[in-house]
Parts: sequence; C-alpha cells; structure tokens
Amino acid sequence: MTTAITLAGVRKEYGGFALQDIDLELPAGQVMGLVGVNGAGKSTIFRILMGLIKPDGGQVEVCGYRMPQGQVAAKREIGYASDDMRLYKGKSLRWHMDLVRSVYLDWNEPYAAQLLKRFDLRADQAMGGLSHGQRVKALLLLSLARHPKLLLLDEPTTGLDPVARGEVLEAIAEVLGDENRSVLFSSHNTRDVEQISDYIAFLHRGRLVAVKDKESFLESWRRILCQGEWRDEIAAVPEMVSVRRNGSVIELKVRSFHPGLTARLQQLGLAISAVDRMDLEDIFVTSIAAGERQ
Amino acid sequence: MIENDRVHYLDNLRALALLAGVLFHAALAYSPLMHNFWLTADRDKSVWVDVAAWFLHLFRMPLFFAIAGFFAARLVNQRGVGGMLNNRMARVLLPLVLFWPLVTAAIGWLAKRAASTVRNAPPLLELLRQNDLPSLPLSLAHLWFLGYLLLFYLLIWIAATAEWRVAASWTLAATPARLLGLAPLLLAPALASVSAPTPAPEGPLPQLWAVVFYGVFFFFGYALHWRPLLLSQFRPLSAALGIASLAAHTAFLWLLKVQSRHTGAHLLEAVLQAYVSVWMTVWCLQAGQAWLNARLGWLRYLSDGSYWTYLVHLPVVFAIQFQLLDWDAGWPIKWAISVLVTLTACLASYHFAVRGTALGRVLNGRPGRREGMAVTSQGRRS
Amino acid sequence: MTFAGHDLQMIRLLVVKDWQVYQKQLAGYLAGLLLALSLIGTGRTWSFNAGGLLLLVLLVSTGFFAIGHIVVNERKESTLPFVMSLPVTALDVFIAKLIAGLLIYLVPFLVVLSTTILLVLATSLPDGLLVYAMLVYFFMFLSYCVALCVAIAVESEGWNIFIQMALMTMLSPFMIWAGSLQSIATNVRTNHIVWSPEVLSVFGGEVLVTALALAVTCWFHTRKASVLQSS
Amino acid sequence: MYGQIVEQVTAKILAGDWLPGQAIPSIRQLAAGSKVSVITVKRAYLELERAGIIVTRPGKGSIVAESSDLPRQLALKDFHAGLSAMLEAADRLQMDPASVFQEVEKELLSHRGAGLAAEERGKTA
Repeated sequence: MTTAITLAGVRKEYGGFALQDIDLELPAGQVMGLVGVNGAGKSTIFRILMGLIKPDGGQVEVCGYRMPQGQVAAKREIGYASDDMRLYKGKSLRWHMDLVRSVYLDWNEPYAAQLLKRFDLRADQAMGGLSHGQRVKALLLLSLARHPKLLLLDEPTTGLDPVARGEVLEAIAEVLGDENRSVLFSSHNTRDVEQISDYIAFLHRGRLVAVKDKESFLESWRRILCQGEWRDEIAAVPEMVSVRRNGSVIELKVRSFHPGLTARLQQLGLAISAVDRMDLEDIFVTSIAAGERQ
Repeated sequence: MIENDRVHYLDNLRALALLAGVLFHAALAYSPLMHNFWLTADRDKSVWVDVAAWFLHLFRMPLFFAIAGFFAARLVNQRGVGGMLNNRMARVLLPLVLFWPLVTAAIGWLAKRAASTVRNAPPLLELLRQNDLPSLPLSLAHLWFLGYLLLFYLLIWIAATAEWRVAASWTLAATPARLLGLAPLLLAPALASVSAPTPAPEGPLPQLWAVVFYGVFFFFGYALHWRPLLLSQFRPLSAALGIASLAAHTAFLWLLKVQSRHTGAHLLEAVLQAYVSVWMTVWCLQAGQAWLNARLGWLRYLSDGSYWTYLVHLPVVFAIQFQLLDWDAGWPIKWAISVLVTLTACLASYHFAVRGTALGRVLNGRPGRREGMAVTSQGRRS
Repeated sequence: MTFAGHDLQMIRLLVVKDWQVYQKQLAGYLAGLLLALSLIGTGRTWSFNAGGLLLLVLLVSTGFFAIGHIVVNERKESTLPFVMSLPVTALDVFIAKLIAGLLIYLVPFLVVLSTTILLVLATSLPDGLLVYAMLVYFFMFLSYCVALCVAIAVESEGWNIFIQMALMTMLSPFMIWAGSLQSIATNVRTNHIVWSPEVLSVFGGEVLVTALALAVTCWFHTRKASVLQSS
Repeated sequence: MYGQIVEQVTAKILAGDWLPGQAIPSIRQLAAGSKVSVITVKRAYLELERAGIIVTRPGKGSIVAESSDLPRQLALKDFHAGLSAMLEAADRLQMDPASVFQEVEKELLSHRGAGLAAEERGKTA
C-alpha cells in the first residue's frame, strides 16, 4: 500500500517550542484526524508537510516526494487550507478561482460551480466582505475543486456555526468516495475527527502520544464503574489512566482494555456495575489530564 | 442588433471625417488666418476659405473622436478591456510608431528642399530659410489624434480598473436637452484656455484642454454605444441644429474679426465654438444614421482606404502645394488640384501597395473583413 | 518551462497576480500621472511647476505604496500561506516579488523619465539639465530598489517605513551634492550634454549600490530555511 | 458510531428498501454519503456479515444475504445480543447458573402468562 504521508523521526525546535521524534504514516485513501490542544504543534506539522518549514532532523515524504526538496511537485497534488490563511481582500472569489485554475490543470469548473452553490457563496463578491465561515468555505472550494490527491486541512471547522460545519464536513466526506485520495486534518473539535477519520493521531506538547486507526483506538478505551474498597493496587494497574472516587463508587478510565482486565479488577475486590465505551472527547480530555499529572 | 454586424453609418461617417481632414489641410494654404503659420501658405488666399475650413475644423475631429469612442465601447463589450487594449495597440500604437518618424522625416525633407527651391516662399518657409533652423520642433504633426486615442483607451482601462462607474452613469443619464444646452458650456473653459481657432495639440505632451475637449466627445461616443436610441431623439431638431450652428459660426467669425484681445470676447468665442462643435457633431451623427446607414459601395472603399489616406496625406499635400506656390493660378484651382492629386495618390497607393499586404492588415484588420480602423470582429467567424 | 530550477511560468503568474492585486492603485497613479503630464503640457509656468511637482510626488508615493502593497501586506494580511500553498518554492516567490516590485515601479518611473527626457530635449529647457535629471532619477530608482530589497528581506512594516523615510530624506542632500559636481554645475544651464568621468562614476556608484542591494537580498533569501517561521 | 451504520442498514433491509440479493453501496460510497469514516463503515459491514445479514464477495462488493428468513435472523440476532448482555450482567452479579435460570423463568411467567408457560413446559417435558 502506498502512503500519502510519511514522517520519520522529525524534529523541529524554535522559540520555546519543540516538535520531537514525530513518526507518522498516513496510508493513501485514508482520513487522519490530528488531535491536540492549541500549541501542541499541529500547525507546525502541516507546515513541515507543505515544505514551508524545514525540520531540524528526520525525513518527510508527501505523495511520494521528499520534502522540502520536492515541494513543487508535491504541492501540485496537495490541497492546503489553514486557519491563518487569508485570500486577497480586494479581489473576488472568481479572481481567486481563475488564479488557481491557471495553476492546476485538473481544476474542475462544474464541480467548482456546484461547490459555490452548496456553500452558498457568490463568486463576484470581494473577499474583504466575507464572514469567517464564508472565508473557510471559499478556501476549501479552491482546494477541493481541483481534486487534490491529498488534502491538508489545518483546523477547517474551527469557529464555524453548526450549519457551515455540516457543509464543510459534507464536502470533505465526498473525498472519502475516492480510494486514492487522502485527508489529514486537525481540529480541536473531537466530534468532527471522530466522525470522519479513519486514523487518529494524538499530539501533545510536540510529541505524538498515539497514532491508531480510529475504531481500535476507541475500542481500546473503557470507562469502568464499580463499587468497593479502595486499594492502592488499583491505581497501579498498568492500563489505568484515570481514577475518580466518590464515596464507595469508583470511576476508572483505562486504555488497552481487554476482557481479562475486568477479572483482574474483580480480584482486587471491586464489584463492576458498568463497562462503557468512551467517546473521543472523553479520551482526549482524560489523556491530556493524565499527561499533565505525570 | 448591431452586435454582430457593422455599424454602417459610423463607418461611413468616419471615412468622411478623415477625408474632411484632407480637404481641411489642403485648404489651410489659402487661409488668411493661417498665412503666417503654415508651411505651404499661398500668395492667393480667401476669407471664404477661413469661413468654410474653420467651420469644418470645429466638428470633424470631435465627430471622429465620438465615433472612436463608440467603437472602443463596442470592443470592450465584445472582448473586455484587455482585449480592447490589445486590439488598439495593433491598430493605433503601431501605426503611430511606424508613421510618425516617416511623416516627420518626409515633412522635414520637403520643407528643406522647398526652402532652397521655391521663389514665392511663405513666411514660415522664409523663416526656415533665413534662420537655418536645425529642425522643426518636436511634433506629432497630424498624427496627434493617435496619441490622444491611446490616452483615452488608457483612461478606459483606468476607469474600468478603479471601477469608476459614476462618470458612466452621468453620461448615461444625460438627456438631449442637457447634452445640447449644457455640455457645450462645460467645454467652453477648455477652449477658452487656448487661442481661437483651436490649434492642433500636436506637441509631445498631452494638452489639458485637448484631453478635456476631445475626451468629452470620445466618452460621449462611448456612452452612445449603450444608448443606441439616443440619436433618433435628435432627429426632429436636425434642421434647427444646422441653422443654429451656422449662425453661431458666423457670430464666431465676426467676433474673431473685430475683437481686440478682449478677454470677454475670447470667452464668448470659446462658448460659440463649443456650441458649434457639439451641435454639428450631433447633427452629423444623426444625419449619418438617417441617410448613410447602409453599405454604400464607393464610400465602403473610401472607408477602407481612409485610415491609410489620412496617415500619409499631409506630406503628399505639402509636396504638391510646394510645387504650386510658384504657379500663377487662383486658389480654387490650386486647392482642387492638391485635393484631387493627394486623394488619387493615396487611394491608388492604398489599392496597389497596401490593401493586400501586411500593412493593410495592421491598418484594417484581417483580410476579408476590413472593418476600417476602429473595428474588427476577430471573435466572429463566418 | 524552467530555467535554472525555477518555474518561469509560475513566476510569471505570481508577477501577474501582484500586478492585478495592485492594479487599482496603479490605475489611480496612472490617472494622476496623466493629469500631471497634461498640466506640464499646458506650458504655463504655474501649471508646469505644479505638474512637475505632482509627477515627483506620485512617483515617490507609488513606490512607497507598491512596496507596502505587494511585500509587506502579503504577510500582514496573511495571504502568504495562500501563495505558498501553490506549487512554488520560496525562492520562486522571492524572485517573483522582486520582478513584480520592479515592474510596478518601472511603469510610472519610465513614464516620468521619458517625459522628462522629452521635455528637456524638445522644449526651451537647457539640454544640459538632462545629465543632472538622470542622476537624480536614478537615485530615486536606487532608493526604491534598496527599499524593496529591505522590505523583501525583513518583511516588517516598521522597518519598511523607516528605510523609505530615511532614503527619502537623503534625496535632497543628494540633489544638492550632485548639483555641486563640477561638470554638472558648469553645464546644467547650457545646451551641452556632457557625460564627464565624474558623472559616470556617480552613475557607476548608483548601479553598484543597486546591484549590491539585490545581491545581498538574494544571498539572504537562499539561506532562509523557512518561509512561515513566525506563527 | 458503527452501531448507527449497522442499524441504518438493517432498517433499510427490514423495510424492504434493499431486497435480498441486491447490491448495497460500497463502503466508500456509504462513507461519503453519510459523512462517516471509511473504517467505521468497514467495521459495520464486517459486523453485518458476521451476523449473516450481508454477504461480501471479494472484488464484487456486498449484497443483501439471500436467506429467506432474514427478518427472523435479525430478530434472532437481537435476541442473542440481549442474552449475552444479560449473561455479562449476571457475571458481574456473580450469579450461579441455577439462579440465572430461575430469574429467566420468573420473567417468562410474568411476561407471557402462567398458562402459556405451563403449556410450554409440558411440551418440553
């Protein structure tokens, strides 16, 4: 299987921030959600992938091209939109579309017209008068209308109202229909990531905490509700991430869950009343909190 | 309606306006007013030349600029501002660059030769002979109109880029009454700032008065493209406009004769000239639309050859009139000869040496669809 | 189409893009220049002086705003990430900026320059003025090049304004100094156009400074590791 | 989340929108159409296949299973799911099998009426 993105041992240090030992692989045809709090290094990873920042070490390969050397060829295949990207205020969306069209041969005008309609945008309106949501949709239109092999979307849904968010997700989801096209997108809205990504990469303080396919990632976490006497051995169980006690009720959150774990907890004298799957948001918050405590 | 076809009456009018230039320049040799300033000024002159020539002078170029404005609008409409500019570069800038040195050199050479051969030298030639001036002052000669056309095309680009729609809406909102009654008053200051009759703005730099004066006619023609019905509104006024123009021109000539450098009189002259210019331009346009709006065989051919004729006519006129200076004949005969020979020479050279050549393509557009100088329809294939 | 590893078509596209982004302002300046030329052409003393002054003011301000618009604003308005998302290298973008910056300035500059030459040669102004005028014009062009280079290298609005102001204030000392040069002072009011070794060496100096500014900026840019360092 | 897809597909089949033997959308089509990741749909299809509701032939996509009693199978599947959930809960309560049976019987009696239960027991006896 070919990979859309390969990062191996990538390091980058500047200011007080350091990206460390990033190993990341996105198989072609997959959608990966990059999750992390603000300042975790998500945007830096995007910029490295675009060849805009040269890493201090490690290897970067995007769409089969080494970066940043192969950035021109790679960028022909990439559609990139980021939260801090703006279009020319005095110019219309039509002007931008014509500009992009003149660069990329695979620009699809009928699809662009369809996206215009779906996003409820007017082509002749100057960019200066657009709202945040319209601007994001305009950027996305410029990327999507040329069917890039790889979409790099840095916070595409941030700050959007629910309707606009739905429209944007729908447009990204259309990419899923093609098994050669891949998406890497970041968000601190875990619901978006949970919904459309195949893989989840967890970034915290410049380090990748976890990279997994979403279903086994979600499958590996459990919230266990039980009752019983507190014993310190409970916290020492290796899978244990979070423990909360409220009287005799104990709420445990574990990773790498397996059936044997319940038996182990029962051995420790706990009566288990519920074992639930967790959503990404919960996992996200739990692991960040756990990381802070270490 | 007219999008994909030729606008016959404007083609015809433009041909006539350009040919009127030949008549006018040939007549200047016999004008008492120009006697001291014209290279081929003849001993025999007549005040009737002044009466007729300066009347023609008041509206032939305004009419030409109005027509050019119309065709510029048509090009913008068909190909956008960029397309219009591209087309105009080939049709206007290139001829200017090609012909200006040739025309200037030819006139300079003719003048120098005449200075040493002619017995009855007019004052200007005498001056050349005595002072042995190195060369005539830098001038675009009769090709100045090409420079102004380029300037106006550039202004269209500027206005379109800066999205100045205000000016356009003003023009579009003009009623016939305002146009005929008020527009001339706006033009008067421009004319008042120069001597009367107006000199040719042939210097290397644009003259503010000429930019304003001819620019107004150009943009009137530009607006006309979007108001095709405007002209027919003037038709009932046709006779009145003609008579009023003649009256105003008579008053102007009388003032010119009696005035003694009086500022008020000069201002009045400017006003009268402005009225004659506007009224006669409008009169010509509506008359052309009424009577010349068809493909007229002989005019058609003249129209094709008129651009070339106009570009090269002045040296030819000079060459002939230098020869006529020492001939004892009446001015009407000399004038008729210079006009006829010039036209024959120009049109014959057009027919045999220009029409089918690359030069003909530059001047008239692609072969097979000669559209005069201001219009092509490369976008249309048939 | 590539040349020495640079995508010429992309560079051309970026230059056209900058031209279009600045087009509206440029149209305004061109209109102003035409007005100034018409005023000069009118030939009266007051309009000649007013037109000449307008010409110089427009030339200086078109340069000032061209740099602000196509270099400083690109970062300030966060359009740089968009440009960099196109299939270009940072060096291509830099080259395009340099070309666009020069081109946008050269249009009004050449209009003014050729008008001046025409005026000096075609009117009663002493032809000797030409040498002096050329020296001053090329100093203005040099100032613009240096300011453009600094703006491209530093991309900071504050520095840009500072440098431009500093260069502008140097204009009049330069005019006085150049006017005091022996061959200029003796010929400026005559009809002799004299390119003395003294004048030519000043020209050479001007060309050298311009080339140096461009070279240093190029060197600086090839060493830059990241385009979007600051986040 | 894959549960939703499973439900969605089952509902379509039960409603007769998708008939036995008919091809159902490919994984990617369904993912794009319902704005859900491919991997989620893949997992849902696996689940559906394991339950015998759909059949996936490599390279040819998936079809609705041809079995004549699909509704019954689905109901049976529901039943087994409930059963295993019950047993899990019983484990947590550390009930022995005997008391599990007891509970089931009690529930059956109150649910279906005593007579019916007795009749059933007579048959099995």
